[in-house]
Amino acid sequence: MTYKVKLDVFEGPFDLLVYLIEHARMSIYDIRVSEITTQYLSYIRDMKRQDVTVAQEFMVLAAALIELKAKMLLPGSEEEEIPEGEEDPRSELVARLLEYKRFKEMAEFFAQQEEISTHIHTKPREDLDPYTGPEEELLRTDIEQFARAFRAFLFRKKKLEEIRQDYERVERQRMSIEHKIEQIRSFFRRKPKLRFSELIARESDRYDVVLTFVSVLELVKQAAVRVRQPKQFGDIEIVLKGDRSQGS
Amino acid sequence: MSANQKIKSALESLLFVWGDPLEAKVCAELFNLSVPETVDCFRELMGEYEERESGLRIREMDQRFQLCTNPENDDYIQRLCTPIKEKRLTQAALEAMAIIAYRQPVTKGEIDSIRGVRSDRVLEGLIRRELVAECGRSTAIGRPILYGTTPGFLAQFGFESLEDLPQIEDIGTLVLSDSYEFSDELTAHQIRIPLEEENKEVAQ
Amino acid sequence: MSANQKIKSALESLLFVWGDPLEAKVCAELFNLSVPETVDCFRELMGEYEERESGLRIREMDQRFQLCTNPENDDYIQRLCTPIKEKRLTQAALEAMAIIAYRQPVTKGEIDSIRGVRSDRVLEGLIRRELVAECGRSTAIGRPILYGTTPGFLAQFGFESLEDLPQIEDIGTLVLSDSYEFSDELTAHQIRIPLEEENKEVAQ
Repeated sequence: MTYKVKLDVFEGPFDLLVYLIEHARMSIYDIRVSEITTQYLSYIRDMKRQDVTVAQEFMVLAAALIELKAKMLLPGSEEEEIPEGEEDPRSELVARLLEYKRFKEMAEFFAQQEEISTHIHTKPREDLDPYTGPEEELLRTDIEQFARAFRAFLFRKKKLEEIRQDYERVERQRMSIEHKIEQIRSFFRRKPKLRFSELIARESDRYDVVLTFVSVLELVKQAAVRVRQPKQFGDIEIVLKGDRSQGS
Repeated sequence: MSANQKIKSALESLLFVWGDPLEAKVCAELFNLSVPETVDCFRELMGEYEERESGLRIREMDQRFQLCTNPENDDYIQRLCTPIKEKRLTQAALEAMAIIAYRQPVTKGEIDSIRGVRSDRVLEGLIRRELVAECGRSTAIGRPILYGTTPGFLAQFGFESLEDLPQIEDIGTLVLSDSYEFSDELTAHQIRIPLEEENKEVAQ
Repeated sequence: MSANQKIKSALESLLFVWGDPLEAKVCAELFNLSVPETVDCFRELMGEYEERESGLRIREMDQRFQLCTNPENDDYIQRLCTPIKEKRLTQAALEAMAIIAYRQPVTKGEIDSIRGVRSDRVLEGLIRRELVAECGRSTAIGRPILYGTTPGFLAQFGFESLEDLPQIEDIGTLVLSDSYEFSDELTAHQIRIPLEEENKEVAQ
């Protein structure tokens, strides 16, 4: 099987063709037209079999490939256009594929650039009203103006809703066990013995409490601390063990 | 870069994104520091801003810190804003008023996100003029304050009741349906998760 | 404080208040400076931020400047709050974006022909997100619309100006010489519909 890929991953016929050529370890400058045409056509047959609507563009390139294959089989048959031995009938296709490939690579570069910019945050504009004077005066105006302001707001809301499709939320990161362990170790720097209750902030939610507990268990597993619970349901005492753990 | 510098750099970023006063306690947790250590970092940073006569300042209130501009530059800000004054911003109060009237009860966060600009002052003004008043707390995280119109609002615009508000097409689908959720997602660059700060306000 | 320092301090305040990219030209007017002088001030400031490894950064795009966070502190920001970011572009959109960036001003037909697929939807999306805008009409038959990049494009991809785009080796020769003619030819029998459509647009 030469191409076991999801059918919709290709952005177009060139994308597919470049993939097939690279996958067959062919040089783009020396395409084995017959072989690649066979693969291309069988890919399209697969699309049809899976009821994927084959876009017109894919068919157009299929036709172009078949034509090219025919030309390759009949060298010098169209002497006027392709003087024998001088121009390779494949050169046009090669040029187009190269051009496409170049932009595809640029697209990857753009994706990297975009990724970098997701780590940069900006801020909304400050409230400029203190600098622009008391527009509250306007509130003395009539209902028409009021309705107009509201229409402007509706318009903006529609626009925002359009934009919303293009936004995603970067999730707030919850604290990890690693981070919590680090925090517990930093508490130990101040004193060698801690109570569990000291490790959880007063307003901790259930997540924090569980996370802290699991982190303590992890420290026990690492033999970094010793724990003791003098009373049933009482507070847990955690004691730092020796110097071994200090270093890390 | 030393650990201390790294923390100060991170604090600057946090202040910038957060916008509102940021509790030292919240930051202390993020950096595994004690609260006094964190406060020290903030104060160092504060001193550095003043020393280099930066256009930005950090102000402290009750172990909360906030990034703001150096008041000495107010004139320039004023001049920068003058051209927009005529163009757009005179609409601000009306816009906020309309949003509150049609979407009440509504949070400040929603108003901000719909207008795309912070609306603190505008809202203050509307409250001062008794056109708008607090009318409860949202059940959403952080329990933000909800605002609504007052009887004064009706009087001012000559409405007998809220049903008198002019109907605007699509208002049902646009305004009443997904309203809260929508604005929650929409603050373009930054959404804050209210931590304890706002809860404390509730407790007060 | 020297005049230069005073201006830089004021610029910091302006950047902070404004939030969005701020045009050097607008600031130049405020300070009675030439645009190049103002740009220099911004760049000095920019250098100072980097030098002291501040948590804030100034980014430049096409003689506009914007205050933003140092990307190194992103982790802390995400632990503090949940910023909202624009969704990444799809591969198709990125391809079209690259073509427009390098070959602007460019018609839809040209984009289609390089990609080998129609790009209407993709182009619409890029326009809606204000990464691409119409920038005139080609003199070719049917006077098709020409598209180019916007300042928003520079911001989203972190370029200072279009000159900042990396060279694609040989792109000039490859694109402008024989392949151009050729691609036109292929367009002809490959994509007939766009021709009709372009005529229609003209007729409107």
